[in-house]
Amino acid sequence: MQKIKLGYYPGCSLEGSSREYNESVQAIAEKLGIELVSIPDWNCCGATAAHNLNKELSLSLPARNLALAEEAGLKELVVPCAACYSRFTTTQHELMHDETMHQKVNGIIGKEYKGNLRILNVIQFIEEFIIDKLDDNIKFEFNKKVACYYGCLLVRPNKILNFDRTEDPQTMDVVMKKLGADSIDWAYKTECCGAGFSVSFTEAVGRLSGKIVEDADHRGAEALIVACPMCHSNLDMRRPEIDKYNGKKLNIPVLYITQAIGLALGIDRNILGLQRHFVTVKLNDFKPFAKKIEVENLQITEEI
Amino acid sequence: MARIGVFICHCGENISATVDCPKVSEVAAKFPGVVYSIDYKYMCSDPGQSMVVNAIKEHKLTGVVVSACSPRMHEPTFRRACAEAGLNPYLCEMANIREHCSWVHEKGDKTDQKAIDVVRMMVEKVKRNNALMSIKVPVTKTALVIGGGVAGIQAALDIANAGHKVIMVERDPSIGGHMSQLSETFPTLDCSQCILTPRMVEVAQNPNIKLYTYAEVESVEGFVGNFTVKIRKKAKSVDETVCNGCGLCTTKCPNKKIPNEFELGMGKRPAIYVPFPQAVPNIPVIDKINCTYYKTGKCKICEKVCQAKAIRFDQEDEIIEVAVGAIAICTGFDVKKTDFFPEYGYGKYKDIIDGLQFERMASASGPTSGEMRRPSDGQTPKKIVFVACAGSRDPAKGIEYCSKICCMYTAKHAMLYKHKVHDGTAYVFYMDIRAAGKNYDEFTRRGIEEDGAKYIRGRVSKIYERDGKLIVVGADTLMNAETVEIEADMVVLATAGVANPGAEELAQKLHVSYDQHKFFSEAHPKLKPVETNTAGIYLAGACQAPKDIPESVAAASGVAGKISCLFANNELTREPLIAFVDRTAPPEYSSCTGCFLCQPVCPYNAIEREDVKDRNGNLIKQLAYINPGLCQGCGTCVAVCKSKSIDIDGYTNSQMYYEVDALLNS
Amino acid sequence: MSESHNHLVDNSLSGKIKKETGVSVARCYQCGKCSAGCPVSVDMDYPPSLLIRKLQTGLPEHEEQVLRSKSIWFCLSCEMCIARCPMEVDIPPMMDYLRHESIRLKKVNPASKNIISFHKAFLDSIEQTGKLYEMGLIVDYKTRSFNLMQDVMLAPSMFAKGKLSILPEVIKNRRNMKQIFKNTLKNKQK
Amino acid sequence: MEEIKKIAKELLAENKVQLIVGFEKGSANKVRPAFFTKPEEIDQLIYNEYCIHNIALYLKKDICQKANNLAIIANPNVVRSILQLASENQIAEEKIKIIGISFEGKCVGLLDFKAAEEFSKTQPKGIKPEDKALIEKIQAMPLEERFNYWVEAFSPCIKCYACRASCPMCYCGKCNVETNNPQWIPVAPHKYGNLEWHMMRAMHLAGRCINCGECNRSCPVNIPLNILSYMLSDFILDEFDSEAGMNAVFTPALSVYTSVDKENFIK
Repeated sequence: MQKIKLGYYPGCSLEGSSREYNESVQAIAEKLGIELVSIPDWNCCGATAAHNLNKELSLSLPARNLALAEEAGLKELVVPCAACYSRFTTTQHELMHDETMHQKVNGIIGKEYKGNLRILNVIQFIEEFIIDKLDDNIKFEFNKKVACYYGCLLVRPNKILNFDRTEDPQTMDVVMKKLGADSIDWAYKTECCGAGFSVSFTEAVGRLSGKIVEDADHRGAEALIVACPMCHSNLDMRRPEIDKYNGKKLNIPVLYITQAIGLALGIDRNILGLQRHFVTVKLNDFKPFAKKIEVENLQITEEI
Repeated sequence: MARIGVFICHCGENISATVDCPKVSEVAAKFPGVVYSIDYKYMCSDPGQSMVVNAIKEHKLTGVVVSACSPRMHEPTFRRACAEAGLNPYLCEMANIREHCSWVHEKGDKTDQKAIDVVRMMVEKVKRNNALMSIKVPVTKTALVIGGGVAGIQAALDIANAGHKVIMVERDPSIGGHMSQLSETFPTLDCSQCILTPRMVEVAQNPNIKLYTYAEVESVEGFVGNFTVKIRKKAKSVDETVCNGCGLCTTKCPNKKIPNEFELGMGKRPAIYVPFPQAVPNIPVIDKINCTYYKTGKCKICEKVCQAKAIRFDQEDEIIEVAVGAIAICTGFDVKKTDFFPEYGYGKYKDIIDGLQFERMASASGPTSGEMRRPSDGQTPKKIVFVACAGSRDPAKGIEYCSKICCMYTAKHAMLYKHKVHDGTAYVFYMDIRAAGKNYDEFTRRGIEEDGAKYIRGRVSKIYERDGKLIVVGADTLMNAETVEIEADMVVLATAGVANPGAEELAQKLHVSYDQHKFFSEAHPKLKPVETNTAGIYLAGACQAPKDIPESVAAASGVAGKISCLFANNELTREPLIAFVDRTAPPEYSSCTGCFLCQPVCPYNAIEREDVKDRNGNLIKQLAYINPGLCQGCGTCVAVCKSKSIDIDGYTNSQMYYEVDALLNS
Repeated sequence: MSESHNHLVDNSLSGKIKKETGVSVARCYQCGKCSAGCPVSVDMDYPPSLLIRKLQTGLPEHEEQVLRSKSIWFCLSCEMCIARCPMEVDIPPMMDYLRHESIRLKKVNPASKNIISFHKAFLDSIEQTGKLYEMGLIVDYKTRSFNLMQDVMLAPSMFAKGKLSILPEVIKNRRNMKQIFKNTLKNKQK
Repeated sequence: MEEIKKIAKELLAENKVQLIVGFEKGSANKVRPAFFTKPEEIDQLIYNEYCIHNIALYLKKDICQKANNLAIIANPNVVRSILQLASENQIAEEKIKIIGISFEGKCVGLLDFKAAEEFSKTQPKGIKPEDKALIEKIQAMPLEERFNYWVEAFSPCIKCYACRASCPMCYCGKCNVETNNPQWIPVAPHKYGNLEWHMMRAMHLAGRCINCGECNRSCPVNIPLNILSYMLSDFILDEFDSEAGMNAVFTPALSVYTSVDKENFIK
């Protein structure tokens, strides 16, 4: 198998509180013969804090990374963290549409970003490089009822990201169905979990994430599937606040989509970092994978 | 030698506030060939026109340039004045220094210079104008009405009652249109069918009206007074002359599970069907796509049970050619379906319906016999939410205009619901209540005050389904924009009124213009509200923009009046500004090479092939010939002719050249 | 609306918003769809549509209320409002601008200090190390916000699960990072 | 070669045609167009790699017009010209017999229009690799530069009208450029007047040109006119899926409109 080489930006969370996300992305990439090359000497994207306080800072921090990636000769950049992905894509959009700002930011970072990078979120990465290899590599069928949770930053703002349908996205569901899961239709697919307030305003996080966990649980989902470290830490770590808001204890686990793929590929649970979760992931009894699962490819562009 | 008179109009201050009219007049007086030049406050006024008349006589003018407004406005006025003075009216030209100059520029030397240039160009043009004679054409005193909804019905009846023949073409198996689907009508709450069906019957019985249902306009050729229309009469598979409308076939048809279009998919119908009980004509059609016989070659039960022996499986579409003098477009509108709003579930929730579906549900002849029953499980909805502006006034996902009729019908729906479900609650999410019209505001107030509809000012952000309920999330902007969540049993979206799906195609067949929303465009929004830009073709009803019944009917009567005026004359006078192919002496006969590449380009099919023969009848050459009765003078053939063999009276090659020359050499 | 009105001078806050971000609050016709969909409108003193309404009047007291509001700090930039706004009034960039103005004019709502403390602690961490040092962030945030007891239960178990490291990760080119902050954030604050 | 002669001789001998248009030996190593009316003359008929000229040109000349019927030695360029002329009502099928020859010089026998259409489709386009390179170079230019390129390219034109004279599609009895009342296009060769002439010619040929390259060959100052025509043909093929010289019944893209025409050029 020819090895595919892709640029990779893990981001801060994936090196700290969400390291299992990084572990699972790396694990499935390795299993399927993809090499992820980190941007040399990358820095934090600035997240919510930067754009809340200063516009130029919020563009310069991602721009430095983009410029470094370009310097390193990378063409595609996989950005698993939805928040980083959003900041990167927004920065690219702003710089490419505002020449004055582009020049200014180039000056600030002391580098020149030309805009030749293709930025991929984890689902785009899966769609483009993983999904075709699944049929030949799946060992277990992920025969669970799951609720795919997209959150805000993967799908909005649609004009810039241009990814999937804003209100009823389907790409994660398609991937999960391919693994053999039954992905449910539910109400909180794209509602915000309160990410920006994960530390500073935990009551709001309890309420917002609480509604999400409750609706998924209420509709019989056995796992929540996410593709964003913010979503994951809110839905997983903030369970005390969530349970307090709902007035009951809910045990539905939260898995990264890469972990779900990893499980289906038969990768060890600990390599995928499942032991790091606060809500114990009890899912096991998977059926051996028998036959290819045909999933209807949905038209996922917003038709307006 | 040319003797041109130039008349500069101030148009009150419209021109003179920006353009120095006396100066323009002074300069124009020195143009070669100009013998008289004057400026005046209102050239179009009586004294102004007299100035033109007198100058023609006094200075023996051979051409006139009136430098004023757009020719669309006053060209006829001044051409008439010229004719009165004995000058051929086509020796008069307008130089537009209002729309093309004073209205679009600031005051200044450059603007004055532009006005002078515009006048100079027209002087050079008019020097090369030819005296032309207007063309007389006969009028066919038959009108074509396209669309058998309430507007079409009204127009047809009015024209027929004026003593003229009418041909009505309706796409569906029955006339009646959307109005026949409605339950009650605002603001009087009288039954829609009760007021419409007598008029439908009148159409069928009027000897002046020839009705083609299940038919569509295939093509239109010709011009005002003389259109030739091809109508495709789709095969009904039933002989209309024999069928007595007993309806036995429809009850015996074994294939009864086809979604009923008339009920907007909420009811079912057989493969051979009459769309609704009061249909006109009361003759069934076979839906070939769903009919078992057409699919498998077996069944023919309808044929067996038909006493009148009217079933014709081998019937084919028929093309009928008719000659008409005027056309009324009354093709109506459509409503957006519920599936375009992502945040309202892309149409995946069964209990979210649109306004027209609610009409059927409320109608005594509808799929629930007028009872409120939600589509998913047939339960009576105890809590119902109406969402106004669903797609209207929504540039992001819908259309930017106001659909106008939804405020009223939503108020009506809330009332009808309360009249049928006394213990139910009706919520209406709205942005503004637009109820301007006689007794309209009173009507919506009645809904709120007497029938207790709960109006919430705000737009719904999201609707999702949970445990069999529809959770409607909105905000009340009159209450600190607080979030309002309602657990509803059913939701009715007052979806936007949009153009009929076939409107664009029809507009292109008829050569009439339409707007960006595919609604037909009137010739002038105020002064020509029922005319199109194509002479002899008129508009009525909601094909122009969303309209309610009174407005549609009023417009239809307006169209009927216009057409009756047209038919009051035996002949029409047409402008002689038409194209012609040049002719030269033998052996050339013409510079036309006979390539006929002009033929497909003519939108009016006015170009024919003419044989040039010698005395023995041998063909020498084939040339293009432009039928003066059909040519509209658009000039497309002139542009496409490589050998420049076609010219157009009033805009000849030479006139255009010297206009440009005058501008470049000023 | 059109260019012909470009010569109009608008010194109101909404005028500045339009100039700086291109967002026209005049397009809003107060349907309230943003407020209805906003996940934090209940936490706000003025839900988004009401905030825009205050900008629409252009009255000084209303503009003052906006800059001193909690709303601008509660906005999560989740972009739900713009995803559903029928008039495509792009609220999130407007909120960013209002936050910057609120800081610049020293009008930050006291109740929002936690949120700002967090943001500042976050950026400090980046300025120092180039990356987010979560442990340091929590400590820094707690000292800034005086919420010393918050999440004390969480940190040890995070640590146990390998989710928290004691020492910061540091990028190599720290001078570059300082430079970026000097040219942007620090530049503005002075 | 022998096969061509055989067919030609038969046609004349059996009185099936009055005239055959082909080539004969010219001075030195050159070839020249020739018109044969008697079977015995056919011995003079030649066809070799130098016979590249588009002799379809003569079909609109008096000598051919006066003949009741004729045959022509037709390489693919000539075949395409005939089809295009036929689509423009300039020649009738019953009047002409086509002796088809492929670009490699292989005789394919007599072709009726239907066979000619098939033949035309199987033959390669007459565009050379060096021309392709020039096209790519021009297409890569920004609009202004491209305009300047053409202004410069046309500037050496001396208005000899050899391009027009050699073009089988330029059959108008009286060319626009010779109309002097009013005279839209100046006679004297100068930079912009030249541009006007060549733009007009290009527009008149757009969608009709069969890309034989005769204009370029005949140009004494080597203006790459074939490139201009080819770029237009290529564009029309892309945008309208329409190609000249492929069908005997055909309407060039610029002479038709449909409701699905793109209007993206309206800005």
